[in-house]
Amino acid sequence: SCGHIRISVPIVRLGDPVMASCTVSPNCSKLDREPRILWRLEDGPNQPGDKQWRLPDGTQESTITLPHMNHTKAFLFCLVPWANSFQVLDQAEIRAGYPPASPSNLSCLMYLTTNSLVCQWEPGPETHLPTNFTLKSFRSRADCQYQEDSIPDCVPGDRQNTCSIHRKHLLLYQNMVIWVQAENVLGTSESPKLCLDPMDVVKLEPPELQALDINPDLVPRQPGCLWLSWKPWEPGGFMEQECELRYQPQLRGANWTLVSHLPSSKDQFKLCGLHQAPVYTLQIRCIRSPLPGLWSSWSPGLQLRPSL
Amino acid sequence: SCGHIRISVPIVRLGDPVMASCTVSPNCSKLDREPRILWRLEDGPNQPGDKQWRLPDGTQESTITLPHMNHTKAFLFCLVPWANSFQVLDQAEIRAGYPPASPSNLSCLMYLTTNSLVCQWEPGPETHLPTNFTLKSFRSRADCQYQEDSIPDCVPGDRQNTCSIHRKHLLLYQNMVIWVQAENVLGTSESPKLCLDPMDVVKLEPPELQALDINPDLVPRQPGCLWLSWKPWEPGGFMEQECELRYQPQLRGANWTLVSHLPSSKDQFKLCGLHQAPVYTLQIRCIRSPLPGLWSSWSPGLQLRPSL
Amino acid sequence: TLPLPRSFLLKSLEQARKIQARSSVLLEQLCAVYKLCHPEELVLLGHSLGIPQAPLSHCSSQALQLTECLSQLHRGLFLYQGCLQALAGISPELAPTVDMLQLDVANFATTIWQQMETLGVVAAGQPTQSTMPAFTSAFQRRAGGVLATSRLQSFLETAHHALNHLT
Repeated sequence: SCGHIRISVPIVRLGDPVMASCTVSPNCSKLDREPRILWRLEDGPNQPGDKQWRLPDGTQESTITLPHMNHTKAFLFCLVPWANSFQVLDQAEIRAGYPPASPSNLSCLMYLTTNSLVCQWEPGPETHLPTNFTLKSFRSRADCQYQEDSIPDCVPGDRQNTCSIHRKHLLLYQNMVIWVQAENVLGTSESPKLCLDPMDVVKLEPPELQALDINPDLVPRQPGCLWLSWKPWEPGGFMEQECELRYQPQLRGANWTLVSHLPSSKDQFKLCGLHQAPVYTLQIRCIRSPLPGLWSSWSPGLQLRPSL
Repeated sequence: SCGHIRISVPIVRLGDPVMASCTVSPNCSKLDREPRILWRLEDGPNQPGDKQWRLPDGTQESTITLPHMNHTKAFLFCLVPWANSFQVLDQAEIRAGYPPASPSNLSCLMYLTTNSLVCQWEPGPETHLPTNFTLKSFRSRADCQYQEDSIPDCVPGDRQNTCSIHRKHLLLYQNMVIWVQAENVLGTSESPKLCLDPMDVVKLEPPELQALDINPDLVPRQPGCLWLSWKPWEPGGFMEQECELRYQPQLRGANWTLVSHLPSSKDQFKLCGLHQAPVYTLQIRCIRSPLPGLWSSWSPGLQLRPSL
Repeated sequence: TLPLPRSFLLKSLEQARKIQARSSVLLEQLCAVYKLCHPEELVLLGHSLGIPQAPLSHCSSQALQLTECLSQLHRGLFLYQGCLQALAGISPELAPTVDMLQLDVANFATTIWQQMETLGVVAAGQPTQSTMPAFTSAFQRRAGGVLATSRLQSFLETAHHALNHLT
């Protein structure tokens, strides 16, 4: 073909210079013998290069330096005048952006229902370049100092900042090291490393709080009392847990009252000392205990009226 | 292993008899020399077989006939008494159902947006057996008498009675033959064959009906008139179409009035003769014409008030 | 007796409960899908298939010998993991439960093994898989699954008891 563009570096940091050369072969039939080579960036003006000269074999070469590449993506054209117009001989794509910053806020949760460890992170500022994130991890021992078995890289879906490690790669009840690597043409970065046992970051769901209908014949009615029962969330039933209950009268500005250190399963729980408020809202949440764990969310509010 | 069940036919028509035999090898260590062989269907009672006898090599064999197999799926157990319990030696699964009836109501639509021919059918009565439906087709000529190129079978998703033939298998503007085959262990059946050109069954969408604001300075106001415009549905724009408009005053018991043989594109359309109803509802639909086609659905109702 | 860290005991108890919970699910599924609801009717078959009954004699509260108990616990878990591995391909409906159960048993075995290493009571390397039961029919695989899982249940019941005793 008649013309050919060569670019020093097709992908640069935003604002860096870009050097390009365009060569026009002598045997490019329809052209003048020594055509004046012109350049155009995107839909900018046609402009001459910095220098143009003739190579021994008759080839014409022009070079140009774009001092600051401010487009994240732009096409550079090499043209020559022809008849009363300009003819494009070649086109090259230039991209500009930033190397990836270190991903931050890496956190992971173990889901007992899907049996997978799901981690998420913040990717950091836009790089304007195709950037691959990979969740890396390996099995370790107590203090995460040594790598035991490796775990296959977890590659997130397109433009997703979360990845799910399948159960078969996890060694539960042992520590593992997890981090995120970000990589593009301009560089690589890594997040800080986490050292965790998947079972210490189980996403625990709260129990289901239920009101108990107490048979007045069996149990003497006590004003200002409520009877409750709850059972642990079934998939987490094997984990020893501790729970706390909070209740609040539906009155403007009322505060929550907290009852801590409750068992995760209770067939009958009597809550007294409630004054004759119209209705009380009650919620319960649990945490794995004494082994380490994360608090579950509060259960949906249960509206109950204390016995009169 | 000690015991082995053989079934005459593991899959039968519902209600048909099933014959089975169970053989207990002599060298089944912990058993009495000539154990009494028992049978159990699902969680039914343990019952002796019809006959039991000793083979020359010492093997004990028992046979049983289940006169009418009324379960669509059942497990048959072969047991022997042992210590003071019964021991299961083998288990066989028996299934019962019906051969497939001919699939019916096969119909196809060509979707210009997905470029695929989607056919659907009614599978016929439940067979109670794994039954595979396959959409078969081949390219043909005008009268669909001869098979030209074959087209790969279209296998629907699990328990789905619809299948989508990809554009690359379709020869548009030529006839093809399409039918559904249903097959299970007890038999095979076929739907009646369709002979169609995909382009004759395009799923056409109606135009978008719009009210025109007429500049009273340019066009003298005429009481009881409305100005409309419409353009054909973009993906079907290449097809010559004919449209019809219907309008109805929003009065109880009012009838639709139909305006037929309208073009598929109209910049300005004046509709007059409308009396002073509060509001009129207008809809338009189109059909490929003069080439064969299917009516589009009616466009969403446009509510307009005739000029006063 | 050797000091066993409380976190090891608590984790082991939790792992035992986790496996017991999942074993119950598998037994319920085997009963629902294949009508194999009575392990006691499969004892004879178990003999011929070589389904193991792993001993935990050193873990009984009367005659608790910690080092032997831990190695019996590890060997038993290793044996039952082998049995569960032989169940591979039992059926698409049950495969997920069997896979998860097998992973849980393997992870519990690792927890025990690593604690034995930490205590320096490990004689040779990890035990190699003994001969796994070979199932030659779909029925044997299902029946073997019922028997192995129910024996794993009682094995864990004894283990849970012993570990509770140590906490």
